Amino acid sequence: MGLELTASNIVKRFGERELFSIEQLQVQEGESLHLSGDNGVGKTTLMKILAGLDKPCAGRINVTPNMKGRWSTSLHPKVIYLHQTPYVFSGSVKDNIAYGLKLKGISRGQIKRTVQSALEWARLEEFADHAAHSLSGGEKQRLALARAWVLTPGLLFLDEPTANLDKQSVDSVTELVRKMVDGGAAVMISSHQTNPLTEVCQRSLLLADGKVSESQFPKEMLFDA
Amino acid sequence: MGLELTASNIVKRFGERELFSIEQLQVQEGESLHLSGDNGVGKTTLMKILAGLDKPCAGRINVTPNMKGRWSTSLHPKVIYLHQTPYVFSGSVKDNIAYGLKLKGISRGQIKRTVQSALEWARLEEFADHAAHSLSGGEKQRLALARAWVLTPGLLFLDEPTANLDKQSVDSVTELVRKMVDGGAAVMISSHQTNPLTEVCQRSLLLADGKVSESQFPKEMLFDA
Amino acid sequence: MQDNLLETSMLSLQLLFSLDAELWDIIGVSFRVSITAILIATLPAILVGFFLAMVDFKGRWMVIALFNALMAVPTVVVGLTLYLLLSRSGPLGDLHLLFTQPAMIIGQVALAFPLLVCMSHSAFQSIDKRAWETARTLGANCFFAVTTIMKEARFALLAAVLAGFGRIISEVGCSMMIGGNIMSYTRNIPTAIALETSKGMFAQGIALGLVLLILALLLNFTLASIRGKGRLV
Amino acid sequence: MQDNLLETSMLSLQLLFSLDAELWDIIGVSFRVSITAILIATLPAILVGFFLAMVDFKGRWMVIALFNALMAVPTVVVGLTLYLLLSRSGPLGDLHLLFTQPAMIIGQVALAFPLLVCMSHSAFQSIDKRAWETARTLGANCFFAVTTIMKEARFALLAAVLAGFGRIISEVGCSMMIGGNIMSYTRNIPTAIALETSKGMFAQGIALGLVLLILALLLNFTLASIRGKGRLV
Amino acid sequence: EEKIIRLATTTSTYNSGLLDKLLPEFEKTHNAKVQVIAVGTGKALRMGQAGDVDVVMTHAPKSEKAFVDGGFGVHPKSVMYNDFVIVGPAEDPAQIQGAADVTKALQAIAATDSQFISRGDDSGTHKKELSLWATTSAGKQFSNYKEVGQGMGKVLQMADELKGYTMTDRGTWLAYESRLQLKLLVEGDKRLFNPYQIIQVNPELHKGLNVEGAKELSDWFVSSKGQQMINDFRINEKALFHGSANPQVVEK
Ligand SMILES: Nc1ncnc2c1ncn2[C@@H]1O[C@H](COP(=O)(O)OP(=O)(O)OP(=O)(O)O)[C@@H](O)[C@H]1O
Ligand SMILES: Nc1ncnc2c1ncn2[C@@H]1O[C@H](COP(=O)(O)OP(=O)(O)OP(=O)(O)O)[C@@H](O)[C@H]1O
Ligand SMILES: [Mg+2]
Ligand SMILES: [Mg+2]
Repeated sequence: MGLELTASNIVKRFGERELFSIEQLQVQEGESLHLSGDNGVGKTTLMKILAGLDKPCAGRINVTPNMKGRWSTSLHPKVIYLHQTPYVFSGSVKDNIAYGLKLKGISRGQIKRTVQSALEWARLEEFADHAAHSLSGGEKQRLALARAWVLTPGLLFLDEPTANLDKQSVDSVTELVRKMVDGGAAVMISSHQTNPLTEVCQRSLLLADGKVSESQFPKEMLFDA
Repeated sequence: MGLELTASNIVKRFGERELFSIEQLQVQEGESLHLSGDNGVGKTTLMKILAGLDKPCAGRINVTPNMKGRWSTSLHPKVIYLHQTPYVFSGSVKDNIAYGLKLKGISRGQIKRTVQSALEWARLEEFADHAAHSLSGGEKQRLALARAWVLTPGLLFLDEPTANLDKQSVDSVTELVRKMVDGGAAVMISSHQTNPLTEVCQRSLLLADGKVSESQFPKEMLFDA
Repeated sequence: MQDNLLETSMLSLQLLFSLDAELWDIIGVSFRVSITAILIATLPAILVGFFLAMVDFKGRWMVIALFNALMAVPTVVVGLTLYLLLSRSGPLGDLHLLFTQPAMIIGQVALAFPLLVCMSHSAFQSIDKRAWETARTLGANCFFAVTTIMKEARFALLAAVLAGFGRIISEVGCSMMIGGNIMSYTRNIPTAIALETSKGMFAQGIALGLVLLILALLLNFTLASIRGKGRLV
Repeated sequence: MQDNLLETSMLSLQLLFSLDAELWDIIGVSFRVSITAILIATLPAILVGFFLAMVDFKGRWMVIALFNALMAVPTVVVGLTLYLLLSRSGPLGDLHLLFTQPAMIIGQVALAFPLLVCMSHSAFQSIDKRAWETARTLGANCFFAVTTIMKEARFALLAAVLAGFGRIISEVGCSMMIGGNIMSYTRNIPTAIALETSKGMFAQGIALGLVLLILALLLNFTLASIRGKGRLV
Repeated sequence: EEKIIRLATTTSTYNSGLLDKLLPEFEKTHNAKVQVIAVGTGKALRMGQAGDVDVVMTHAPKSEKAFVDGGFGVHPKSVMYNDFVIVGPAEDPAQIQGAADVTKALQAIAATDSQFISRGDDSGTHKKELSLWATTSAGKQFSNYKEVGQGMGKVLQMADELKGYTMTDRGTWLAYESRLQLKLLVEGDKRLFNPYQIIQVNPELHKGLNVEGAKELSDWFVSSKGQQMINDFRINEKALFHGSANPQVVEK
């Protein structure tokens, strides 16, 4: 696999207010990063920009290898961003997990098997045919993770993925991230909490005053309950 | 102030599945409770039922004194529930905070002062006239808290209020809850994390297997990073 | 006289810029009647739409389907039914409403109602359930909560009202039937167009259509600039 | 002749239950033309609506206001304009389309279009921005993402299509003008009603209206049972 | 205060512009306001029957007779007449130009299976046309006979468009002539006579009718002033209507 993302001179403004201005940010294959920072510093905005869902006011983001298909989809097919509060499509839990797979033109049998194992991982088997809208907050979060996981992303942005998860779920997400990173994928996680997941992260980025700084965990910024 | 809530024989089912069945649950003035439990056990559903936003399949909820106005609003005016992911009304941040106050027929000047102090508390002064929709996840959470706080609730249900908050915000929410409880209000908080807020809670409830049990913190169910 | 399209358009424009008193009369009737009708119909229809979106009662889907089907009833049939009611020999004949502007207003209210109900039902359906819950828990009684939800759905509701207005300002069957197309009194733009057309005066018909289009554009531009140039939020 | 409302209703029902071949002819023309027209108009109009909801370009609000205003153009004006285009002496006269069903279809497509654009624009506006982002990040190209959003907005879109269908199945001005109301060929329910009405045969007119209402009800009941009895989600 | 008189009349009469010329004069001298409701003949009589108008003016002798015999209308007065003509394409495939006998002309149209556009709406004109077809041996059973169910002007336009024949009243024909390629082919047969009557709605059946106004209006139409104005009315320098109050028009 092996994706490499380079962002240079990224600036984001909302009206007058400059949210951040980042000179250089690199994410390499097999890396896991923890992005921290106070509410409203722009973690979500930054991750969306890196994932190609939002446009910076200035600067360039480069993902190599560039895997643009014949249909210029403009988004990199191996880069996935997960919302802070995930959006679930109408339809069943199963449909949601199969969404990305169906777009890839994978065989029905293969999709079925993949969806089944994703349901198991997310412990949502019993809800497989329920309307995804009726899931609880944490269940939706797990669904969104499973929905991204089945697509074997090379670069995964997780926006506060564990905020609403119970202990067991956090552990399985941690396990998942560890495996993905071992497999050569890169994962960036934003979180206000320190927990098993953030602890597996190799690099720790702090977004503050519009700048990103690489740092040891500034523990005092986080809970150490 | 002094509200007292008694729930007896509350049962909630979704189709075939019985979510929980609770014989007795009392919340008295000046109490703070931490409701914990795995994803999908029904914390959100239970709190909505207690707050009158959802109907149980069986059982009764009683809040004394019953302050129903002439217009039978059916919801108790002193009981407020805060969503796990808060909904912000279209309009500015200020409008959102003033929402409940305007309904009470308070004078304009008074509303303005109250909104101002709420903005300060939530550290949202600079966003006062911004569209509430454009706030970050944590800022929306703080806005929702401020919006409830200005109404001086007697019984407040907070559904994972700190999931998306940074350390400083958690501290100010903790401070807020402490003050409210001292003033005779009751607060019930659901949370998967242990943090300063959950630690101020006097009682700890665990929802598991469809039953609520009063317990010492079952620390192993929570993160203690 | 003109035969081809270009000449007709030219004549239309000519007519358009020589707005005479008679034309203003017709325009006045059109807008007075239709604006009154839409003002009367909107609130009740929106409330019905809200009720249908929020309250789950047995047979709800049938009511919704009925309103949907009512949109397919030709305006002239509504006109006919009202005619038989309002006619001297009809049950409401004593009101002497036939061939008056109030009768036209009644007809247009009836025409706008189903469309407004259906469109506002669909507008409310797409509003987050949490909006209602938040309003209620913050102390809004049902009445205030409804107004809050209406505010949240305002763009979709505005679109509904504009569609309803478009339906009644342009309809001819009902106005003709119960208005009678009486000059200076119940002749509005669509019935005037029908008259011109029946005379074979196509250019005049199209010119009147253009007048209506231009006035509707003005109205919409005004509304659009109020609602913030089409942007959401 | 019957005078009062009750007798008229009775007669309508009588007529209704003695459906004869001629009536079926008229019903056939109505539904064939209008269903074809709505099928042709829907997809392009929805795409335009989507474009207007999602892409922020200069002058967007003016385009939206224009479509809103076009809803207020009387059907007969659309008919007149097409008439002048399709007439023997008009620019498209060589196609010999005037007074044919294809011409009626063209007219009804033109009539449904603005309403469909406006209503689908408003449907898409109320869809959460995250839906689009989620679809895109999960690998959907723009085309698939649009279909996903259409699925998310399907109830509002269905309501839009039903409103559009209601508009064209019930309109008389355009069909009369470019269809010509020729028996067994271009006579549909609304033009037949107009004819009966002009003859003073009000009962027959209302009966035809009831036929249309009943058929529209059947159609809507079918759709409602497909979409799950009016429930959201 | 001026009183309102409601007059239901046929679209063709209204569209000719005759009433716009006559009524202001009446309104001035009688301090009344005449509201004209222009509809099809059947609808006009139906409105009279329901008591929604005070007076009707139509040109369908048979229906008018039924209307009066049924007790819905009183004091029918012949006001004026004009005539019907048969028009068709300049090529004239049935070779009927100049025919003096309508029956023969129609027969030729049927025999050559030429396009014939019929009002098909039960109007006075339509009824007249049907009665004329009834005088032919073959009748109207030919494939290019089209019933379109529309007003006279629209039918003329369709005939023009489809290069067909049709029968029209002279008033509408004169109003449309200049923008059509059709030619006037047959006129003058006695059976093409087109009489107009004004009939007051029976005041005994309905309350609240403006009986006096209705009487004044119908009296005025047959007065020498009214008749004079009818005879003087011109379109393109051609007379459209001829006063017929004196002598009384005999119904056939
Ligand atoms: N469309 C917008 N218009 C104006 N301001 C915006 C917009 N979107 C975001 N912002 C502002 O940008 C800032 C950063 O938002 P962002 O969601 O990136 O923060 P965050 O770091 O993810 O915060 P949190 O920890 O609370 O999720 C916030 O203050 C927010 O108000
Ligand atoms: N409308 C509904 N229809 C069917 N099932 C529902 C509905 N609403 C909730 N549920 C189910 O009820 C269960 C409890 O949901 P609830 O949101 O109360 O959980 P929770 O304890 O708050 O979980 P979390 O910690 O993830 O927020 C979930 O499994 C959910 O799927
Ligand atoms: Mg964020
Ligand atoms: Mg929950």
